[in-house]
Amino acid sequence: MDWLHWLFYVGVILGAVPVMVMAFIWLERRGLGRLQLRPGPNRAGPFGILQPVADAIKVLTKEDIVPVAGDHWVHFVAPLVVFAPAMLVFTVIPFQEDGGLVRGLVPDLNIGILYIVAVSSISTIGVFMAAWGSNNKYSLISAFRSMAQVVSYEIPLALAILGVVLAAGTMSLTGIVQAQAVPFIVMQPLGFIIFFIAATAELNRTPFDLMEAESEMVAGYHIEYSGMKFALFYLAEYAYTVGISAIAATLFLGGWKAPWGVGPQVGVLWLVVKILLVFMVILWIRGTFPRVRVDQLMGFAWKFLFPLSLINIFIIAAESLAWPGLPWWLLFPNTAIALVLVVVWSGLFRLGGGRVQV
Amino acid sequence: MSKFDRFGLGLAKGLALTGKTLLSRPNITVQYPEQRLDVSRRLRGPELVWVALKCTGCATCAKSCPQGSIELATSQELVDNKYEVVEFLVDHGRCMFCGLCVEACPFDALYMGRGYERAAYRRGDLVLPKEKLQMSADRQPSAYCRPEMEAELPLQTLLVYGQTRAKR
Amino acid sequence: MTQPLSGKEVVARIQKQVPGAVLLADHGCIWVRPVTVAQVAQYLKEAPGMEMDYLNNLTAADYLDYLEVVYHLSSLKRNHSLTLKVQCWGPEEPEVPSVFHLWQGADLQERECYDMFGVRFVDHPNLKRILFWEGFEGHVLRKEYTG
Amino acid sequence: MAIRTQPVSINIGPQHPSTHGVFRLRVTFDGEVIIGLEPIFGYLHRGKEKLAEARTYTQFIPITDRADYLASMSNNWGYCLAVERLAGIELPERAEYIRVLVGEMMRISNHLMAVGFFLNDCGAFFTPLLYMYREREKLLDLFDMLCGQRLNYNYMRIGGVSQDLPVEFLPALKKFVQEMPGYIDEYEQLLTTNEILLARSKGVGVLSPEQAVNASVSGPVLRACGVEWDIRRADPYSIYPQLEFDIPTGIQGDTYDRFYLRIQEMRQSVRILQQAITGIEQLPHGVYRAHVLSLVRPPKGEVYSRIESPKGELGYYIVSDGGVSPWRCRMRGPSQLNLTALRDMVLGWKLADLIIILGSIDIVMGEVDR
Repeated sequence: MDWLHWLFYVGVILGAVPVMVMAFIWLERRGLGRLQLRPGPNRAGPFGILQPVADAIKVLTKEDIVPVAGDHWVHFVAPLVVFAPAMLVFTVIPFQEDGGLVRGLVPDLNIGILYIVAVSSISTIGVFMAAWGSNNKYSLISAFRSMAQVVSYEIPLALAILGVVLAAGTMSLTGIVQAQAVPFIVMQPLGFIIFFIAATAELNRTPFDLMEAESEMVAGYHIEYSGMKFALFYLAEYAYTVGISAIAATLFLGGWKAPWGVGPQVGVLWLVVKILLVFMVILWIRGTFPRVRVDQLMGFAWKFLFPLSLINIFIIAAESLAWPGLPWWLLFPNTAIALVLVVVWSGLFRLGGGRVQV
Repeated sequence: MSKFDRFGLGLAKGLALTGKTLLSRPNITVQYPEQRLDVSRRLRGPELVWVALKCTGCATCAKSCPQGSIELATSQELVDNKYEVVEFLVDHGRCMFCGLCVEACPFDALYMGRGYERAAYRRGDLVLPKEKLQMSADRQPSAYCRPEMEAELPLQTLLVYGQTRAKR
Repeated sequence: MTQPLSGKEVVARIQKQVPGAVLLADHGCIWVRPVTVAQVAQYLKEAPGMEMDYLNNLTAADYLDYLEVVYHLSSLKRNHSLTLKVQCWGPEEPEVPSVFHLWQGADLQERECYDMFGVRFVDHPNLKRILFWEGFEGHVLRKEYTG
Repeated sequence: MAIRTQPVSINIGPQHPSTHGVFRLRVTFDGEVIIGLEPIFGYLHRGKEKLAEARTYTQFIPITDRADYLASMSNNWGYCLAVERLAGIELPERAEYIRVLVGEMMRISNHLMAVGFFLNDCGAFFTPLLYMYREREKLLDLFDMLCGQRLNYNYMRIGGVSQDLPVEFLPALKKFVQEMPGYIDEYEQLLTTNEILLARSKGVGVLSPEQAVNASVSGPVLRACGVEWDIRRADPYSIYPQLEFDIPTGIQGDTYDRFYLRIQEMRQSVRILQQAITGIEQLPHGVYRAHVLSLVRPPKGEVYSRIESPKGELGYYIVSDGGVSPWRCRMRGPSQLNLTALRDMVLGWKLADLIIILGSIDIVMGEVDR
């Protein structure tokens, strides 16, 4: 039965994730449209729901352009290297409680969260390959930015996850979900803020979308890509966004757990709802904020997120020593600490001065 | 040198506004081919409307044209005490629809049109002879520089009043 | 209201500083000898009571026999203005001293003037065509240029 | 062992989303730091000054529209004013009021575009821009009502304006003027206190007042440096002396000041509009155009006349030989001369700063290249 399970879930992930990604692309475009006083795509199908399909057909039939002076092999492989890890993230997401009908591919992998952190940083290599293979200066600058960004933001991201692991006492995602009698977003608000910001940066979403900053880098690393290769980048970007939303939902929002005990049988639906919620917040931020500059980006990671994530771990560790099992009333001091720290720390550090004498 | 000294208050204010917009959906977009707006009464649409009866062939319009896109020729002899306009060619591809010819016409024989879907596949198709310049059902004159016509035309759709559809 | 300076009064002051520079004066306008432009401009910019710190406009006009370079100067401090003119008779591409070192605003305008009229501004650090491409023949705003 | 590095030069433009048209910057980078910059233009050169020499004075008006195509009315105004000064034409009062009305509407419309695109350059993905487009759309509707087109108005004539205001114009404008301050508040709420925007633009691209004056910078860019210089006040034309308005100035001369100054100027323009509406309502209907022959022949002479266009000092230098067309017509485009100071502003800053500094200058290539 084991191989059947594997086959089934590989099929589900490979099928469901792109479909979900297309749905989310539609959602983002419609949502962003509404936020910007316009209807968004509304011509293809009812409410423009077939727009992603139309885009897919367009992209599939487009000519594939390869820069003559580029590195052809690297240029060819890069989209795959970016796309694969985005799919791999979904393998360890638990869809439902153990023993349920749909539970995910390997939801109880005992190093689940470590696996996610490891896998998700592979895509940066793909980004750099794409930039290198394109032989384009814009791409290269964008790839440099991307590398620096990922190296800086992995640390607060991992440290924020560490807080969750400390509280749950396990790295298995199923275990983490089960440990959330009260969702960790309430118990560790500081950890969630840090995780969310760092994840946004990892995803290259506004306000940290420096590597494909349209007004500066035009399209960044995929400036020389067209046709299906470009589509892979595009899909990977959204798949990764959905993936991170799923991780955030699992780690901090209680995953498949039904809030107030409503409909525990359909845990996977609750998971989707929570993913949607996180995704909408990311979208909302994208529709509102301007972009930070590259030195400010680094400064923000090292001067704001990094110290706060250390403090966060310290607090969680001390609390789990003092009150094993972390009783629910800790949410009051934790929220207070988070608020105070954010307010105080935001006045304490300075962001990049900017001008260099030349 | 900048600090985040307002601890995210400014960020929150912006989010509040966009969130409000997201929920209130004040859609002002017009779905163009299906929905249309009432155009301005003085619209300078991309076409000229010529009234053969009023035209005396004085060529004031041709002289006033900055682009030289009007070509006009009259008959050599008087017909009914009037020179007959033999040729009246307007190159709509060169014309920039500034309306100076309409303004200059001393006999109200030339109008700007109210149509706006006048694209053509070839440049040559935009050079219109006098037969095609005449007023017809889909070639209606606008009140540009003809204030006496203004009252007859429908009122323009104005976004200031929140209108986004043509009145039927 | 920006007051145009009386050319006659200005001339009297300039003659002391740069003798023989001014050829003609009118209301709000003086004509100077081409080679002395930079000196006169410097005087106008720095002399107390003048302080022409703002170069509004620098252009030229072709009068068939000669080219005339026109400088519209004004003072933001004192709110007065003066037009400085230079007539260039002579060779195909006449030479006029650049005022770039006095007003940075002359940078693009002198380049454009060179591009359109072929007036060579001596000492301009980057005198090349601006709106037309390198290697374009002729200077389009001259009257003899007919395309 | 030290890493061997070498500067890299990148062409930003002519096709780049943030160059506001076909404009090219040849930038030399050391890492992300700009160490050299050369603006290259001419891609949109259409030879307007030469065209003027082959057209009558009236025929040139529609061509001025196309110089600064985001502020066509101001271009019309600048040119007509120059010809009127040259020919000594007095305008009827109603025409002056109409001109002030449309001029200030144009200023609001232009600043909406400028601020919107500046924020877009900062990376605020189209949201502020589209919010501002909504108000601009209302203004364009009004312009459309007035002269039949939304972008190239060709509304002013030598000696007045081409047509009188339609009856439905003033009520609509009043409604707009009433609502506009609320919308400006909304823009301020959206982004003027946003920490990211402040971090991005405060202290970036500082231009000192001395430098700005020396580089012939004008308009909002000059005022943002703290120089209180507005031609509407300093060298008044039309009925501006009778109107009350403040000249907002910046403090530091940085990118943020330039951005915020435009928002403040919009408020002042609304104020002027209110006064002008009250003024024009008291005037009798009727003469909106002085009696001028259709073929204007100004006497032999020359004039340099300037107005405060939304982008700065828009000057027209016209030489007349007494004929029907100008002997020489020079447009002093503020966009072009404001670019003079670009190099000083961006050296030492990063690529992202270059984009927003360029955005804060508010250039229109139609006017830069003419």
